Amino acid sequence: MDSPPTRLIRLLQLGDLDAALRSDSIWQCVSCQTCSTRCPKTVDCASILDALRQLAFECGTVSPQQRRTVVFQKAFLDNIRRHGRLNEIELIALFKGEVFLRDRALPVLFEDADLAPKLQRRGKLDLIGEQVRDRGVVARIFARSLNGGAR
Amino acid sequence: MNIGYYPGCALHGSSNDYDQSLRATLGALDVTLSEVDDWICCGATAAHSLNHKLAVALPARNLALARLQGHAEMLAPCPLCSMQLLRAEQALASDDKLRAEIEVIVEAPAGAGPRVLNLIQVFENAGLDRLKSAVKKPLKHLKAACYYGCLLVRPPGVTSFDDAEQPRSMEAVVAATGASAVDWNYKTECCGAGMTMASPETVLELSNRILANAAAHGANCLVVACPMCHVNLDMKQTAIEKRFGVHYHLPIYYLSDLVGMALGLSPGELGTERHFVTAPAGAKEA
Amino acid sequence: MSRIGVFVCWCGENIARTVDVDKVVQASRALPGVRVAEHYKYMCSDPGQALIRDKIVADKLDGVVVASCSPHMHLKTFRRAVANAGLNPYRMEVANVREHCSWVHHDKATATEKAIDLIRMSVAKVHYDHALQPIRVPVTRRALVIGGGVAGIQAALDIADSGYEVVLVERDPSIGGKMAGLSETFPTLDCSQCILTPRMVEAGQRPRIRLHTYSEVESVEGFIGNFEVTIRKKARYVDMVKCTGCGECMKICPLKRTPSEFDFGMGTRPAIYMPFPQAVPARPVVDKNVCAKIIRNGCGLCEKKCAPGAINWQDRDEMIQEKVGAIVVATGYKLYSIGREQKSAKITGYGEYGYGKYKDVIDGLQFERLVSASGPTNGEIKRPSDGKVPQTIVFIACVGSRDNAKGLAYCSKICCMYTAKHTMLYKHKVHSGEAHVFYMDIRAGGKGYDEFVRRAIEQDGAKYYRGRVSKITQEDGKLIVRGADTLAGVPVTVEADMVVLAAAMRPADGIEELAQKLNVGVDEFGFLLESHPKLRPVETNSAGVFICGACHAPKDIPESVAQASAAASKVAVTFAASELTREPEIAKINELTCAACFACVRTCPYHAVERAEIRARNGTLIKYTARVNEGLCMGCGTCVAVCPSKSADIEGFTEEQIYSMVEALA
Amino acid sequence: MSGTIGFEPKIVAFVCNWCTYLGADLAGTARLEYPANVRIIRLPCTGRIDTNLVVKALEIGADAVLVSGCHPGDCHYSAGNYHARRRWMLFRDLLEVVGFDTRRLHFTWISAAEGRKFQQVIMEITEQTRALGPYRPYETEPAQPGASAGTIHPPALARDFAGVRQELRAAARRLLEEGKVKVVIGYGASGPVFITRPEDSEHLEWNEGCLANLTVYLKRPEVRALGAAAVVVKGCDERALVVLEKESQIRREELQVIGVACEGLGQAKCAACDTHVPRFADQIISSTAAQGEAPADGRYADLERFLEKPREERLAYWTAEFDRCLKCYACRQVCPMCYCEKCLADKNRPQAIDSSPHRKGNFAWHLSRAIHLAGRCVGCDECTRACPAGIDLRLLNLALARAAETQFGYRAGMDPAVEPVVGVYSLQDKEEFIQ
Repeated sequence: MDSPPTRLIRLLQLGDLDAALRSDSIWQCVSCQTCSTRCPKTVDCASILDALRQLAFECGTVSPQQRRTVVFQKAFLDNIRRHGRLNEIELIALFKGEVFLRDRALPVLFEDADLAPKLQRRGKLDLIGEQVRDRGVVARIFARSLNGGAR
Repeated sequence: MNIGYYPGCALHGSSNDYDQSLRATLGALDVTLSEVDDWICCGATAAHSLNHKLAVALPARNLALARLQGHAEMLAPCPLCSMQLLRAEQALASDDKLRAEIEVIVEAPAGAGPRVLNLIQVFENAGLDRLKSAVKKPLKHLKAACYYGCLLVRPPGVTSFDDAEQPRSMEAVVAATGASAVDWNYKTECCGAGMTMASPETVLELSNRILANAAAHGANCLVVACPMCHVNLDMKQTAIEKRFGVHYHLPIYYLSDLVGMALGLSPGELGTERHFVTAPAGAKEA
Repeated sequence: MSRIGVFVCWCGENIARTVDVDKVVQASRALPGVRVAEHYKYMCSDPGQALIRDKIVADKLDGVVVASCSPHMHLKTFRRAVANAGLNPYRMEVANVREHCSWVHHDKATATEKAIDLIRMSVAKVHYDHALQPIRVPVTRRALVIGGGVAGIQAALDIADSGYEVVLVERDPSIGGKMAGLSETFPTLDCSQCILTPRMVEAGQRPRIRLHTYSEVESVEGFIGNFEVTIRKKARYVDMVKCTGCGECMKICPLKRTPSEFDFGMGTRPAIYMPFPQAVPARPVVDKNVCAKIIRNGCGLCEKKCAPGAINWQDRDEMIQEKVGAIVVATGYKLYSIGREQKSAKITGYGEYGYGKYKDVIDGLQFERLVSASGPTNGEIKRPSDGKVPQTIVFIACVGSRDNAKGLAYCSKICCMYTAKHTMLYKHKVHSGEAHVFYMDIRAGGKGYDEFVRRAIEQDGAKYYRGRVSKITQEDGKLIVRGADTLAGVPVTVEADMVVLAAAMRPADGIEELAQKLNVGVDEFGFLLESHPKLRPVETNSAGVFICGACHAPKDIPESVAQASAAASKVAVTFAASELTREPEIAKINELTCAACFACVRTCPYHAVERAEIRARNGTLIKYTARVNEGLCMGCGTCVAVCPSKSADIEGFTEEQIYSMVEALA
Repeated sequence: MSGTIGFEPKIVAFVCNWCTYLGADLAGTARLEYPANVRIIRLPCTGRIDTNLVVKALEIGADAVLVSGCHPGDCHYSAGNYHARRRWMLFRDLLEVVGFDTRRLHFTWISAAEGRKFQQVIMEITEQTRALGPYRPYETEPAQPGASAGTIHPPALARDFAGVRQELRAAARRLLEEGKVKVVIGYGASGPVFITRPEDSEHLEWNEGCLANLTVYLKRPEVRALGAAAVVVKGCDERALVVLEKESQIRREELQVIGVACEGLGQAKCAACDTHVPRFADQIISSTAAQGEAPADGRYADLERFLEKPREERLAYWTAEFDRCLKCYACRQVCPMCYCEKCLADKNRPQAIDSSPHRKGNFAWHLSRAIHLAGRCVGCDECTRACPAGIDLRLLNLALARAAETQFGYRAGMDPAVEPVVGVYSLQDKEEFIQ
């Protein structure tokens, strides 16, 4: 982590939002909520990091090293937008494709490739994937939420 | 007892073994689940990372569906889903402006309820004494490390369930099955959660610590109540062993697996045979 | 009244510039009941006062109005002048024609007109001025000190030295308080007991100090100068007179495994015990919750063993009445009980530190006992779990303090210092040992304090990390302390043998109840409220009750002692005269018209209005009525406003006076 | 009203001795100029300032009144200002109903350090009052006779009262025979009866005429002289007992209470009654009356309807009403809460309330009476019924009842456990009206 939570909060106190938005840490955070739980000053760091991620995403100040995470999460949301529920195969495919095209990282294509057959054998690989009936409302929810701005 | 059920994407996807297990087990305790009709994804980490409004809207939609379908209580076996649902519920209750806006966005009225429950709470409500008396095969041979992960207990302000630092509720359920719970230190550490795809290294690193500590404290299996935790600890276990040159072979059970086994359900019925790491010889039995 | 004199002051130019004093005097002469009206350059000067005096005598004036500066300036001056002329000082009023008139208005005509109005109002008021005598309250020159810690002892000794009797009440079997259990004190590292015990002995032997140990204040009645205190002397089962304090009973007692309160559970004691060898009084007590004889009439060995036959199984709690004139509260503090304090839902937590789960995670006071020469390990630092000497100790500051998440926003003030002290004492005893300290900020204001902390870091090599500890876990006998070094911006992990938590200071148990008995306020954390943070730091809002030590706020020893002496001197001031005189401008009840609805009783901020009965000579009840306790009334008049029949009234601001002032403006 | 040329308002200020008076002193020492229209009256504390004083100030022609004291938490007497704040909350609501112009009434917190604020406040008030013009509420043109407040009276229910009557008589007889009581206070054919002999129990009545609130007699010395008493109450009357006990006027345990479950007797109050069945009576005599649940909004419907009139109309209405007042004090006589041995109205040193029946004195009396009933009036409406001039005093009582309920969630005589509104305070009490 280039900036631990304390440093991020400090940057914000000093008004250096830009530095906070460019940091790797906000994308390395696994949202385990421990910081919010322990802070003696009841600062909800986890939620603040959420906000920072949203801003970084909107302002396009995502640290290059961390783009992979954003790509995944974007792919995840697009996936939901289309089906209303997660279609794992499609997500993996699209995500890997994106990452490959973006940073020409061949190996990514084969990460966990061995898992697929194993999953299938265990009946854990749904090739078709589910869809909700009322996909219209899902699309509208997305449209309205995104237009409404992220904050 | 019949309660609403919000499986979430994982339990309809690669974690369908969890879905199978808890349906079977709760069924055996005559808790029937009626799945919320046409539920949608809660948005998960992606939503709360990239768009706050979405992170409230998606769960809000599901809460509304459940309420309109007449559910007073709703099981959300995935802690991430349940946190998102609880957060949304609290946000809507505390912010009138937001509520009004969200009601428009999700095309459904916001309101009180349903009460969102995690799997442990459902077992508690079903009654641990009842469970104890219903046990057919006490799991004496199991020394379980109860693994809560992050979101079952954190942030306490949202989950308001058990002690965020020294939780005991899962141990209570495990005890009821006749298995023993080991005292260990990584109960509430993070396994890497949604980083499985985005940042595999993180997952291997964090999950390894958990497995290592469980083993070090003499556990012969881990118990989880979260699909992501299961994926990272079970599916990825071989990768972890390879990556760090260690050997664990620790079966990872869903809490419902453990209870189910104690109630005499077969691996077939529970779907435990579909796990990557299956029970070690020592723990096998007729 | 019909012989009123009006005296208009120019205040040099200050009034005369904008107020036409001649015109004012002319107008005043025309006011009903005014006999004379004069003006003078400086009415407050000697000749000015002389003028007033002469006129009072010459014209037999029975009321005086001085038109001058604010009553807050010279009311007393002029009252004295009036009194010197033999007129009752409360038969004079001040019309504020300077601050409220000449200084704030520039147009002479309007200012003059207003000045006349102000005088008209004052004249109207003075008509109804009563001749009042200052209220005299007898004073019992005897003080009660609640709490026998270092603050209470200091206060008791100082009061005794000023020549007054003291009743010292201590809840525990011995005086000495927390300080008696401390090892060595910062920043000088002198032995706590060595400096305290002589004072304890003194307090025990002073003829003027009456000691009630193992006793608690049951109730407090009355008011400044005249408190009636009931004290519960808890059953000790030991005859204080017969007992010689030989200690044979403690040796023979078979139940030696009771955790010792004095050692904070680090050591044990028998069922019949003295908290510590230097206890004052040096008399044991029987713990009735443990003693086999009391619980099931068994054992009784101590009784057989006791040569003087001092054991008394028939002993019962007894109530003692004491009359005192002033009260000093010095009930001190307790430590925030980590993760166990459930009283306020907010104040719980710290599960991450594993206090109570891991034997070797202890709090600051427990560590004091471990390093104290008189402690359970005779000053050898051995960890509770296995008695091993810890090679690495982690000290964590601000456990509770400054932690809004735990509901305690305040700084406990002493932790930074005693933590530094702990690292030193440890390093001095275990040279090879490592001391790690996690802190948020270092607060070391005080004579020689920061130097002391630097010494701990630079000379004794304590490792300080600015950051919190996130979690403590145990791996094969080691406590794994994971925290952050926010200056380096890196996580830190220390494998420790022992962890010491500097828990927050909290007011002692029962403070709220005591505060209620004394009618003293408490702040949001339960500490007692002073009357004014700057100017009346040891006084409280209930007259005659003073506070000192940690019951007021977290404090170290020097501060507590200083404050104790301050409180003692306030007591001495109260006792200086044989009776207190108070301004007579207080409430009075017309008992004939009082309908006894007691709205006033409910309203009075000082509980100064009481329910009373009027009985005929033969004792038959005639009626109930409200009655003002002159000792308690502060004269706010809130009772008047709520009294439907206006049977309540207040001297100096009576209904007649205020209405006549309003009507004067018609 | 529009400003009058060359008009210089008269402003009376009641201020506390420790904060605002010193604030004014500071304004002086700092030479902060302000208009010379204000006349300051110094009192120890805002807690001392009685609402009657403000009325008196208006009587002598004040165009505006200022009450000012210490900021919350700074009171020299620790709580006086909190008591004052609560009193003004109630008083302002009353003035609104009577149609007095609350814009003439100012309430501020000014500390000893706020000389500047004192100056500002006086300047603002003077300016504002200049703009409003002279205030002469007592010169209002009375409303046309017959102008009604719009109170709606539900029809009296024709019902057979015989059943209750029999039970009532039996109960009284029993109590007297068993010697539990020496006298039973009940309704007779014409007005109240005081039954002392069992056989006289037959004189007890129960019919649509049983309107009086008999608890008023409990305080009368001649009744007390008769010894232990039993009293017949309806649900509404009974609330008076709760208040009287709270105010130490009666000992409930020394009293036998015969409660009659009442379905309403066609009075205005009956429309919004939610205490048909007495709750604390020793015995309940009931025909069929069920515990009615009146809508809470119904409780103040008449008042709210009245408040829809513009302020001037309200004042005109009351002017006409009070002009009819004869100062016969019947309203006081029949009120269970008016038990003072010497009423403020009978005091002449000082004369807070002018005793002669003219407009100012009448306003003073009715305002004072109403405010004294704040949080105490149980709404038995006896005052209204007794008034020979037919003044609808009920509206004034409702005004304060509503203030007590809406501002402090308090209803007089409903719950013996709760502290009354006057004489207690809450740090949460509203103060938007305080500057």
